[in-house]
Amino acid sequence: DDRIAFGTDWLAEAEYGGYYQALANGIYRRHGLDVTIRQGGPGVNQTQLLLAGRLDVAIASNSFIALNFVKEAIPFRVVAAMFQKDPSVLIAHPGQGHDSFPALRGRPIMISADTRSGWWNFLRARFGYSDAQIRPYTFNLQPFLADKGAIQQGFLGSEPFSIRAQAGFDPVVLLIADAGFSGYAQLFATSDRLIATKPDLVQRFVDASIEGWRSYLGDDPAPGNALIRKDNPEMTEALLAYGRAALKRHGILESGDAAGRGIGVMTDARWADFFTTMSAQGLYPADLDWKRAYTLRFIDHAAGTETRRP
Amino acid sequence: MTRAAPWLFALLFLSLWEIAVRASGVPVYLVPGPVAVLGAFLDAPSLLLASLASTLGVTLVALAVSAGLGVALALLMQASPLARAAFQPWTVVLQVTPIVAIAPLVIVWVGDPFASVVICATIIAFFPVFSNTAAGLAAAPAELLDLFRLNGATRWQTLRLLRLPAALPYFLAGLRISGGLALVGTVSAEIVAGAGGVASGLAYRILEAGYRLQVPRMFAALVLLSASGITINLALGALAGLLLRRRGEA
Amino acid sequence: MTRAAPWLFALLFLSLWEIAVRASGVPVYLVPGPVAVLGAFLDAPSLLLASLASTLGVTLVALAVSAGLGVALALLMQASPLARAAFQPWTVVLQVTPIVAIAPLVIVWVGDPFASVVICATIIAFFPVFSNTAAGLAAAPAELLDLFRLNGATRWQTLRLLRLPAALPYFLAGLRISGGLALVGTVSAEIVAGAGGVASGLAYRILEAGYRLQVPRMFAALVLLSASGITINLALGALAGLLLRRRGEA
Amino acid sequence: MLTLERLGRRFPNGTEALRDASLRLQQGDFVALLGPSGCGKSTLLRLIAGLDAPDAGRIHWDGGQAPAPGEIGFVFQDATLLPWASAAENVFLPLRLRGVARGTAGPAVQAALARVGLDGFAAALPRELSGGMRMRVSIARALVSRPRLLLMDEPFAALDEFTRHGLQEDLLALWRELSCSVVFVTHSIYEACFLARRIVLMTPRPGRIVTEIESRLTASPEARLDPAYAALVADVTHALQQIPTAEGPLAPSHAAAPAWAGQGWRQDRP
Amino acid sequence: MLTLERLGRRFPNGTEALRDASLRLQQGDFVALLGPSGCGKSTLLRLIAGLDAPDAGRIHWDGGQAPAPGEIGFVFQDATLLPWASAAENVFLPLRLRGVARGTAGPAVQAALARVGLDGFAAALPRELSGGMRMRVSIARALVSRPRLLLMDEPFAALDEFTRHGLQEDLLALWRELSCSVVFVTHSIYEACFLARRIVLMTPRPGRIVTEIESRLTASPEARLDPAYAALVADVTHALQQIPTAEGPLAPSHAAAPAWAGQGWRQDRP
Ligand SMILES: Nc1ncnc2c1ncn2[C@@H]1O[C@H](COP(=O)(O)OP(=O)(O)OP(=O)(O)O)[C@@H](O)[C@H]1O
Ligand SMILES: Nc1ncnc2c1ncn2[C@@H]1O[C@H](COP(=O)(O)OP(=O)(O)OP(=O)(O)O)[C@@H](O)[C@H]1O
Ligand SMILES: [Mg+2]
Ligand SMILES: [Mg+2]
Repeated sequence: DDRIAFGTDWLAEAEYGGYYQALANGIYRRHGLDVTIRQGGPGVNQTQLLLAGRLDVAIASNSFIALNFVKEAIPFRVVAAMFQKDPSVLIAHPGQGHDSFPALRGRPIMISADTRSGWWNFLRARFGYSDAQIRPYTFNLQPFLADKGAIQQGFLGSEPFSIRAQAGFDPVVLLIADAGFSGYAQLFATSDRLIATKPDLVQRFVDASIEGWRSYLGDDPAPGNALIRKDNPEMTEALLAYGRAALKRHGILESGDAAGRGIGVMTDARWADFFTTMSAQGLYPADLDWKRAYTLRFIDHAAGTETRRP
Repeated sequence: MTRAAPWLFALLFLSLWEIAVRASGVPVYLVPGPVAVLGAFLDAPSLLLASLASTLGVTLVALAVSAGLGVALALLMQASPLARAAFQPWTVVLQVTPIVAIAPLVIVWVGDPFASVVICATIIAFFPVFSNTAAGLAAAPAELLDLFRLNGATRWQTLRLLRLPAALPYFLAGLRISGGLALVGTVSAEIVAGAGGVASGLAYRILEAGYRLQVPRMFAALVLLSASGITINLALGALAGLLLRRRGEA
Repeated sequence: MTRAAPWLFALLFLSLWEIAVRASGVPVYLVPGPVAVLGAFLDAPSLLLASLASTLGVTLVALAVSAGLGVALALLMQASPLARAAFQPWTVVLQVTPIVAIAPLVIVWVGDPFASVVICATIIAFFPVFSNTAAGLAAAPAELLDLFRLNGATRWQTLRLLRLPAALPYFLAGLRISGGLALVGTVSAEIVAGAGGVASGLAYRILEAGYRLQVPRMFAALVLLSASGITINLALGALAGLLLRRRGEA
Repeated sequence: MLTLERLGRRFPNGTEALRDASLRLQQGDFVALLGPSGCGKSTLLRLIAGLDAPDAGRIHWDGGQAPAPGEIGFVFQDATLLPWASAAENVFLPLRLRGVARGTAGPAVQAALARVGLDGFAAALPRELSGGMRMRVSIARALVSRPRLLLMDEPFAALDEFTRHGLQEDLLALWRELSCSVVFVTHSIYEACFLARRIVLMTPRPGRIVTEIESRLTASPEARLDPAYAALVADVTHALQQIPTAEGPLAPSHAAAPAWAGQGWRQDRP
Repeated sequence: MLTLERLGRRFPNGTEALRDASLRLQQGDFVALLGPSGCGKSTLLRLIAGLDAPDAGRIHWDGGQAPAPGEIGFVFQDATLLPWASAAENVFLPLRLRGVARGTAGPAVQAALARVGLDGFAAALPRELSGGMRMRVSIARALVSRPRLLLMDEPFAALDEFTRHGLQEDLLALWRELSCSVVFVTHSIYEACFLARRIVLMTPRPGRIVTEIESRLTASPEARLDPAYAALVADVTHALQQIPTAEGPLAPSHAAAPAWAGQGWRQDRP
């Protein structure tokens, strides 16, 4: 089989259920792939490992990374976007008047460094947030829970559940994708060289991953969940169930273009929209050849039919 | 009394902590009391202990490597004033380079996650042994150096018979500082290097439990970490006492 | 020659690095050569220098606080054997507790980001000054202690006139180790604190450049960091030389 | 002033330094302690000062009360100076520890330094002084606080004879003035005889006190010219030769009467 | 063996320790150096050993060649032992530094320790020894390597008279046996006269060499009984009294002839 080292951008959780499911159910194997999943985590920069050749394919958390490839003239690009909607959220305490994005303008918000160089720019552009609002975020809910006025970043399938379970209330959850953020999430990034030399391998990996997602979301997720819990023993069944449900409820994978054209699909139009917004923010030069950030050749064709369950 | 004091203090501290937590009604996800922490440990002792073992393994290797490297480099600089002049300032670079920044590079270059974490931890733990040993080697009393010079001692003899024994207390003091740093360095490196495939250390428990708001478990991991740190420190202290006792310096 | 040695070494090292990078054709996004790094710095010098200033501010405050706290605690333990017995083992806890784990708690309790980062950096930098000073206070020569006892010196007099001066070289050696740790502690804390609302330090530049894949800029920030570390170290070394020269110990 | 009752001291490594050492010291007494190197003289002084504790026997202070701290002046066998403090600061130390202000103490410190011939070296650090000069700083430090009990461990051994004579006479003057008690360890029979009211001889290790010889000399510089001084020296020398050791009597190998000595004393040279 | 030509040494703090110190040392010579405390004796020895460099003048070695390292034995004024090494290890050190194996050196080390009366203390650490015993270890260490040039800085000052006499005689025997050259600093006129072929007197600081007195005594234990010894002592004492100082002649304050001394020598007691 062809070996593939695949890097996720966070510790194992329901957000990577499709890949673990593909591993557990032998979908990758069926496509002639010997896949190793390498978890990410806070401080783990998977992109760097990808560039250094330690990973064959890595999940780029957002579209920014793909544009950065172009900007820094790095011969890598993205080949698929698993999440049509970025599952990033802002969470706040209920009853504080922090119920909408515009209401949060000027309020202190805890975000991490990568968010600051990522979708924070969208919020600045769209809602007039400023950097002065930023407070340190430690990947930990304690500061949030200790302060009723606190607002922090989070993931749709994670913090709301933990807060409900431990603190006993439902926080306000604001999904940035719902506010018009046009970035994709969970993009597959790989090298131009791999695309040029082994397009078939890339194709099989994309297809098998999509198939894995279909299985995870549509069938019994237990095999994938078991593998997730092996990689990340802190994960509970309840949280996995919640995460999976959140993915489905919000159509993270299967909304928008993907609804008709299958999981993983990307379009020039959305890329164009994303690039225009961000270059208007001064993040990218207007003459950037943004189309070099991705290729559409591996998605939006047979994917839907081929992954139909036998 | 003196023997029991740390335990009494710990007991007092823990009691006060539990009482404070109960009296104030701080929710367990913010600050858990000792009882809750103990409970969290007993929930999954083998999980935590396995992580501890993994972390300690890296720590001890890193400490040994730091000690060896620190002494070797200190010796090199003692042996050659030119080497000292050339390198000494640059050793600081290792100390001040944040693990977070270089860990990805180390992982990229080294590949093997275990070796990567050991290297990162060593980078952190290395400096105190090195700098203390270097100071100790330079601190040999002038009148004894005169004696050696007069008797035609070679550089190497002066090193082995005078400078090294004179540096021993300095080395041991440095080692004691490095012991703790190796531990915390390992944890930091584990965090940056991520779970990376190998058996996951305590760092990972702390992070993930923290992220998942399983705060009592996070505290349990922290307590294990602290206990290991204290044990390492006391063990190195005992070693120093043993080695220096005969010399009447303990 | 000795004066020029570190510079020559640096020059040699940088040349070799540039040559290696060019010869091997390693892409700049993996390992940039010195020329690319310098270029990245010159691209946005004020940005990096402002971050440096912010980081150095925290570092110096943390170093000062560590020094003050370390000496104070060492004195306390010297003054009361019971306090020493009770606390000494627990001070290690501070050393080995990873920033990542306590940063959230510090933020909960302190709130103010600047103060939080200072506290985290202090926790890292504190131990060497403390432990060296404690060792120095305990290392006063027995015959001088006898002299003081005989003359009816109070504990406080013995401390001020004998133990403190005897501990000075130890304190300075510890301070030199802590200097680097304060810097790396600040950066680590900044990293944990991430973007932090206040003026963003070097850590943020390093992270940001990492996320943006601007590797040369990341290296430029690292170089600035190293240069600061070396400067702090040399400055503390010069201070030690100055204070000990009069005593003939330099 | 104090009575030592059959003191014993054995160190942890097994060396028995003292055994059954008994001595009575009157208020205002001046006792010289003579004995071979390593016999336990320094150990005895440390026991008296309370810096070490005996394993056997006891030390009884008249009135049941040991001198208050600061009432004992001790010249250690080594100079034992604060390495970072100037000569003047080192001499000032005992006064400082008693709370005397620097200004008040100034003249006394100056006088003590002048007495040991170090007027010009008040600001010098110990490492800038010669061996004998360091020892003199240490002597000045012990004298400056005008102690009730003065313990001196070979204080003048590192000094030339002229300086030594002057300091011996200064010491006698001070002793009379303060009417303090002195225990003075020396290897010089002449020095012991010139200074002390009682000369106490110790055996080789384990040290015991075997002989006490009273002096009837007047304590004054003129005593050096007194024939009784020479007689006392001869007596002490003789007594030293009687002390039995494992290897026979304790005496120099050439212990014959010098041909040129003929006035009632036998062993007149050190 | 060597010539000191108008050596000068001024320390960085301004103290002028030596000025115009000239001295010639023959191969096989035995020179005693006498002078007041702080006059520069130790400084002079350090210059000869090459441990310090003169600011003025020069040191000329016969044949132009300074002794090879290891050919100089130096007994420092302080014992200067390795604190972590036993007495035997400390004595072994010079041999060890020459590459002599421990087994080979064993008997020599044992003999050197026995010579200074420390047979039983081979395994003792310096801190377990008395002041005099430490000094004796240091002496044994200087002698064990049988040096060509022996520099001794008040080696016997901390020893009782009996031990001292024995070691003086041992030193003479060794000197004859090795026919080495010795420069011996002492404060004892008697010791200088008994041991040295030439007695060299120094002025107070800044030290100059003003007088040299030749000895015609045979170097042997019997010399102590020789009337010429007493005469030499008297000569040296007289010469010392002639040395002018800032405060008049260098002499003890009581410098009158003792009533009981009447055989051609005046100042017979230390
Ligand atoms: N390192 C130094 N720095 C400054 N002055 C010094 C130093 N060493 C010695 N001196 C001074 O030089 C002079 C001579 O010192 P040296 O030790 O040679 O005297 P000495 O003749 O050996 O005296 P002693 O008999 O007391 O040992 C003294 O006045 C001393 O203060
Ligand atoms: N700390 C110690 N540990 C072990 N033995 C010791 C210690 N101090 C002294 N001794 C031993 O006790 C004995 C007496 O020592 P002390 O110093 O009292 O002798 P001393 O009479 O003062 O000799 P000196 O004239 O040489 O100074 C010696 O044999 C010495 O080895
Ligand atoms: Mg003694
Ligand atoms: Mg001297």
